[in-house]
Amino acid sequence: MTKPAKEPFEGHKKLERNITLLAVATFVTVAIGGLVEIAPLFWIDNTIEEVEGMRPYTPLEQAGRDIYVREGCYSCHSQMIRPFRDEVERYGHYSLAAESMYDHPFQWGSKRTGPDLARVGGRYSDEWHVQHLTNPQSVVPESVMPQYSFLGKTELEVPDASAQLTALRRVGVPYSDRDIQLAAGDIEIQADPDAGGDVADFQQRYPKAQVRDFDGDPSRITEMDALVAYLQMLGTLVDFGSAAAQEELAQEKGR
Amino acid sequence: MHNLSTAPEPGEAERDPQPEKLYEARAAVHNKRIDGPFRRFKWFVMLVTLGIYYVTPWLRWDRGPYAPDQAVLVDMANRRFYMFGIEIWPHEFYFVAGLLIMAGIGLFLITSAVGRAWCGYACPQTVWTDLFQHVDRFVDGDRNARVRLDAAPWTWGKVTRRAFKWSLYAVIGFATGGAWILYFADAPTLLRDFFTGQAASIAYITVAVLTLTTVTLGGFMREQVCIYMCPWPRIQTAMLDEKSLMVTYKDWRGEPRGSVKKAQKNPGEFGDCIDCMQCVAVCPTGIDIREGAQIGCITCALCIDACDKVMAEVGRPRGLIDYATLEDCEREARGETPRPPWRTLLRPRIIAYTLIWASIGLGLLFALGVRSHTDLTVSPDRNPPFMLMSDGSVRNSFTLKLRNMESRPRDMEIAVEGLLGAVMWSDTTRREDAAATQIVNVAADQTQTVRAYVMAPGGTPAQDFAFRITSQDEQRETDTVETRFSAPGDQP
Amino acid sequence: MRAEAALGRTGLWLGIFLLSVIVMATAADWGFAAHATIVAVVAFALMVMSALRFDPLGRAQGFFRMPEGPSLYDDDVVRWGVIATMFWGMAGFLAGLFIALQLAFPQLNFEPYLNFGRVRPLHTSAVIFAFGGNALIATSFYVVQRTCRTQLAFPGLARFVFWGYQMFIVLAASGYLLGITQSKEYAEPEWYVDLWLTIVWVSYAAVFIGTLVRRHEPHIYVANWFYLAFILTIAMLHIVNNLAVPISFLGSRSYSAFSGVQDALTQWWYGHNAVGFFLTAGFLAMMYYFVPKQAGRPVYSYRLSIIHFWSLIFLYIWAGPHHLHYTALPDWAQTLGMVFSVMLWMPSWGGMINGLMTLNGAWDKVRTDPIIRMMVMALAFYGMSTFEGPMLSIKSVNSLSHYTDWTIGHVHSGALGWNGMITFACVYFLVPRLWKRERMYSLRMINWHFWLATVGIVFYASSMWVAGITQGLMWREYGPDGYLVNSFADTVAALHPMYIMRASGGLMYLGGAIIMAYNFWMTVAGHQRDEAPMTDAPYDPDADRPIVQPTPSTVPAE
Amino acid sequence: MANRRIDKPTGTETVGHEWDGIEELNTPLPRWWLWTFYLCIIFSAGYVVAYPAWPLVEKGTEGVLGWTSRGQLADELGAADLAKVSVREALARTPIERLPEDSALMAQAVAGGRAAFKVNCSQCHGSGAAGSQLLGYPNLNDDDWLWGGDPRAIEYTLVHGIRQAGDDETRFSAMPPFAGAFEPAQLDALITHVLSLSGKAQPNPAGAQTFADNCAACHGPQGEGSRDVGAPRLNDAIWLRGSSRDDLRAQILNPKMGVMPKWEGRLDPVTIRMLTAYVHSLGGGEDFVEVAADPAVDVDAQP
Repeated sequence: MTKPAKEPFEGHKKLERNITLLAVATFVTVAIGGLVEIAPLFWIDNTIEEVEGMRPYTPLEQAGRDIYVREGCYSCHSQMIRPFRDEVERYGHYSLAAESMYDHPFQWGSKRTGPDLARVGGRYSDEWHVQHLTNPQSVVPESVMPQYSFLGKTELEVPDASAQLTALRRVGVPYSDRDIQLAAGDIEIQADPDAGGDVADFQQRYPKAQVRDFDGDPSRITEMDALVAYLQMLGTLVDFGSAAAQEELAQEKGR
Repeated sequence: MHNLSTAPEPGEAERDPQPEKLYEARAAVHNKRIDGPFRRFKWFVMLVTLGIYYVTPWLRWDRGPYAPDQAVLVDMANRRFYMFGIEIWPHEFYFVAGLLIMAGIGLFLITSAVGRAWCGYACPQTVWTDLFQHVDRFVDGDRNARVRLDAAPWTWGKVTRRAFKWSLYAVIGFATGGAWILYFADAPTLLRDFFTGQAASIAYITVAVLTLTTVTLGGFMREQVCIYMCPWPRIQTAMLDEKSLMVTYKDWRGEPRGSVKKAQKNPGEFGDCIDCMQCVAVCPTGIDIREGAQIGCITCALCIDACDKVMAEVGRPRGLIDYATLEDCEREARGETPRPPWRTLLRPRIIAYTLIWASIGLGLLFALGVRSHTDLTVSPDRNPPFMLMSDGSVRNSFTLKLRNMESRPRDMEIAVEGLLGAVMWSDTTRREDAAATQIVNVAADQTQTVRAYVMAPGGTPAQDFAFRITSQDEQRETDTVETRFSAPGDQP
Repeated sequence: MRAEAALGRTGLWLGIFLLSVIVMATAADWGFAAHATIVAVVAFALMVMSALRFDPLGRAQGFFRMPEGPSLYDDDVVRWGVIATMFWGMAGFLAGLFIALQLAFPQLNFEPYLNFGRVRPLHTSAVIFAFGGNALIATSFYVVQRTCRTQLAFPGLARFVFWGYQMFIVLAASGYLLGITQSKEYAEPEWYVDLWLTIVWVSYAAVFIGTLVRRHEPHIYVANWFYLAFILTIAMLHIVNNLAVPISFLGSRSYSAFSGVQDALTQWWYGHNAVGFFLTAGFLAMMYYFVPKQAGRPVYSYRLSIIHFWSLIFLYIWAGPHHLHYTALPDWAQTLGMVFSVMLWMPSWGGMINGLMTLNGAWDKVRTDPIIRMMVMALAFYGMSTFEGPMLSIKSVNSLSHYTDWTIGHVHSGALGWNGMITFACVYFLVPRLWKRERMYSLRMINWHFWLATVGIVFYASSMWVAGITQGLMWREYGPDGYLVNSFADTVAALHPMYIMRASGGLMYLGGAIIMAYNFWMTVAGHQRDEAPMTDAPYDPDADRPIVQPTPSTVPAE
Repeated sequence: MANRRIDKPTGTETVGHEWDGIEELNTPLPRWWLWTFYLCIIFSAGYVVAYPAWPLVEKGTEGVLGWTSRGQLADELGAADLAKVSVREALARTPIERLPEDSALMAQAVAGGRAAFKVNCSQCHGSGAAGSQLLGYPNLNDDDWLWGGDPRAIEYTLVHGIRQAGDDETRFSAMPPFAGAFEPAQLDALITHVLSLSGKAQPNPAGAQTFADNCAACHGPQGEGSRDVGAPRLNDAIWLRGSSRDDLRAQILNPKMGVMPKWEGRLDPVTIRMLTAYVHSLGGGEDFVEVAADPAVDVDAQP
């Protein structure tokens, strides 16, 4: 950086006298780290594991996800099970990058004031979720979670389900034209399968989608329906039953 | 500050300012031996603190057959913290928070009362640095010999001397790290295991790391830690005010400086300071106190000892360098008498800190005194919240955790309260024996998990009720936990 | 002439008003409509005022007793910035106290608008962007003029930057309560608010760089390097992290351009460097001007400034992945995040050393000058949290600390101790100078503020540190049978006492800020409290070297 | 620079610039600072060689230690499993009906069974083992058992499954469909009678007659059911497939019959034993009593 003959840092004075140089040098310096770390995530294939079962969210699940985002659930709940024995035994198989590949934005969270939710799907009954969201302390007395009883009283409003899926397709979620076209109807089908929609077609487009009235009030589709549908889906899409897959994950190097 | 830590000779300030080197090396501090009341106090504090540190793990405390008998023990494996008669469980960690806050406020209190006394006497960095400086003196001789040796070329004699000195450093470092790990396991056992190579690897790693850091920080970095790295000097400095006691050079009395001879020739022209540099020579951080307040001054008061000695020799009153508050100095400089020390100590700020500190302490003591050694937590099953039985009655399942914090096994009675007609059984009793109460034995110093099934007659509505546990001994300690009984049609 | 200008302005506001009414009517969701309403109301009010030639700014300046007439520097915006800093600071602290109490007493959640999940981003944004951001904008405008011996370039744009930034804050904050968020921490505002901020920020960069170009000092002062790095980097981070596709241009909701793992790393690349460049580089810039000014001493080491500036800005950017240790982010990225955080330790401390050692020769002032005292405390906390940070980034430590309150404690020792304290010190330095008062109304009250804040931080940091470790240990506690001991609810219950202690620490911190607000108000009103004197660095007009009138003979600014 | 000067209190030279009264000293870098910085860099350099660190084209570098976070977890879980070997051996030795006597071992078995249940069984029975009335998966928490609720019966069901083709010992029964067998009024009466068995309707002689003729053989004259043939009990409060008249009608006319996989061969015997212990512990488990002293014989006697 310096030649012994010269005063140390004499060369730096050039930068100090030239705002353009200083600004360009600063910008280049701060740009490097991000480029090296973030850009490869887009080209290295093993960043996102190859697993079976991931599919885009159904319009109802996505609507529930939007409510999850709106209420700031990520402030207290992570959706990221770390590969530790205690977490795996408490919450289930550790999370894979593939499991959030359709998450715009991601919801990994940064704080666990409440438990991790990455695999909460199917753990509790719908009734439990409804009661818990309505009044958390009534089922978990120690809980410090706010009450969300208004969800059950608020009709689910999705102004334009097709536009929602279109926007998601623009950022890379592989919805088909048919998915987009049928989006509004799909919400009805999933939350109220007895109303006469083509459930089989829906479930063929969205495998493993759970189809039922979630909030215990079949007469209307509420935000509670959407949120519970989302929660009950979380972590259920990828099948970790096959032991071979797990071993493969454990042995993969260079990721 | 860098040049303040060099030993300044007269005329040093005019040294050639050619900063051609990239970095500034640490200038060694060779502090001179001194004796006096403050030095003796420092010896005393050093003995007490080191004594506490090395002896504590060896103290024993009988807790009966089910608990360790080490008086102070941090038992990581079983997550218990023992301190004489007190035993802290993980769920009582808030005691630690309380102690931390007390430590924080305590330092505020000490700082506003007696300045940076912590830095000067009790801080481990100070104590160990002092110890290492004694080693220097023991091996290499006093200040002048050490300065000479430092400057001398690397002869075999110097190499041997250095090797000897550094191995003493290493021994001290090792003893420091070695004593540390004794707090985390039974000391005699661990010591034996350690030297027979049977201790856990973490023990060896800890000792290695602590040996290394002790030698680096105490043997080589010394005052640099205080000046550059440690946050406490800054925080404490920020806490001082004009009423804080600090080591102060009374410049109105000392200036202008002049040797005894000069003063004899020109009476009345010179102050009391004879510029003998003894205050600088004895300073463990190598500063010149006469330059006024500075972050390098840890207020160990050795310069007071040195100056008082010189003043006695030349027949001038002591206290040219002395503990004083800024306010008193101003008063003294104006020719008024300083206020008595108790007035400095009994000021509102100190009283306020003492009150806060003491009330947190009393609160903790109170909490310790009244805490029950029996504790119950209840978590109802969430899935399913209730269960319809074949005869139409409703069952709820709960996971109870019964904590027995006594170091002996105890029977506890679990009772269901406030649920009409309900009976319970558990995973260790038979359903046929269902009753309103059950007895469970909880091992000494353990938490027992019990699955409790509570069954109420059909048609019982959802409602709140409580579990109560009662220890089946003369204490009859109880704990009650409110919870909820779910039933069909439950709407919160 | 003036009438024409007034007419033109009225027309402009009318246009904006009509546009927002149209948006309001056609909005896809009611949140977007609510925001259009806010814009419409503001535009309508301004339109009426322009039409009536009612000068609200002039009135307000009168209300705050701002000095009239031309002054050496263009300080109008700085004054407004100081007021905004204090206002948003109080709002942010209050929100923080509120959510701290919510965690101790969940009954304090009032659904839906005042639930924790909605107020928490309000708190973080209010303290970081509203309190910190206004402090940065105000001080940067103050510092750059003086260290360049010139007035602000583009004064009109500078005013737009300030008021536009306030508009951004209002839209962002009201959005959170209405549930308009893209859920990326510290980047919650939705796409249209982000676009607005981009415009404001580019204008900010233009004013700042423009002023540097106009400078009459040959060299650019180190504080300005840090401000420059902060402005440029935040622009880069903001734009990349907020890339999103809205569902509709008439609706509030958008979807992030990235997903999953890429989105996570982009977010924490942003999130960590919001700390690195907003809360560190920017505030170091404040430190580099105000500490030497208040101490009346030269900066400790020019060489250290150079090394620590370049190493800090180069290394900081890499540290983002340490927020994603042991997640689904590839291991290689986590490793990079960790080692660069460890290497960041010394560059961070370079700033602390440079600040503290600047006091060499002035340490006696710490005893008597409450402003210096605050600065020293700020630097001490800066040092502690920049040591704790690299430590928490070490993977084995992080495996225990992550997701727990330890992180919260760490953030707050930095935020309350470093950012808060240094900002308070700057405000106390600025107010008498900006309002041309001899000193603050009361220096003793600054002392009170200092003590309340310090004790508050002690309560906060110790309780959160213990809470974090308790939580981390309880989560991974195994019984002798080899199975987990605690249910999650057990760990929540164990934290209750700590949450109460934390809230009481927050209350003290807020109490200190209230004292500051009172002190500010009395100073502005022109009062001086009769009290035992304390030292302060008095305003020295000689140090303010006059602005050189632009003549070709002076050193050209490059 | 012309205006360099020596700063008096520190004796250091200034750089020579001044901004608004602020000068800079030209103090050299503190050596410990620089060295600590170097040490951090050296540590980092070593660390990135040892661990996966740099992104390349196809994947990242692997690091010479070959460490991965997921591999580490696999090792840890392996070690934890190893620690449970003695428990597994003890479980393999202990006959299931003697398990409840050893409460420590039982607790271990229940804990292990809970984990296995979440992975293997919760898909149908739900993670809380509450089943589903809509889909006809039995609730395992209650005290109503189709095939028996003592440990041996539960283990038998787990080993052989229900209605598993290819296993001769599987539990098997079939209810004939009655579509077309009854007049609507007759069917209504029958439904009323069935409901009356558990007090949900008034008794009705016509229905009782139809029941006695068609149903009592398997379900018993009082609807008490039969575990031998897996015929559900009809006179209690628990309904596998719903208790509404429509539910009953559907089940009579066109009965749905559930299947359960046989776990023998998919799970090792110890895991099956742990699952048995867990299901038994859910609250409805029955004690092993002499009546079912030889369940194998009972099972063999099934049609």
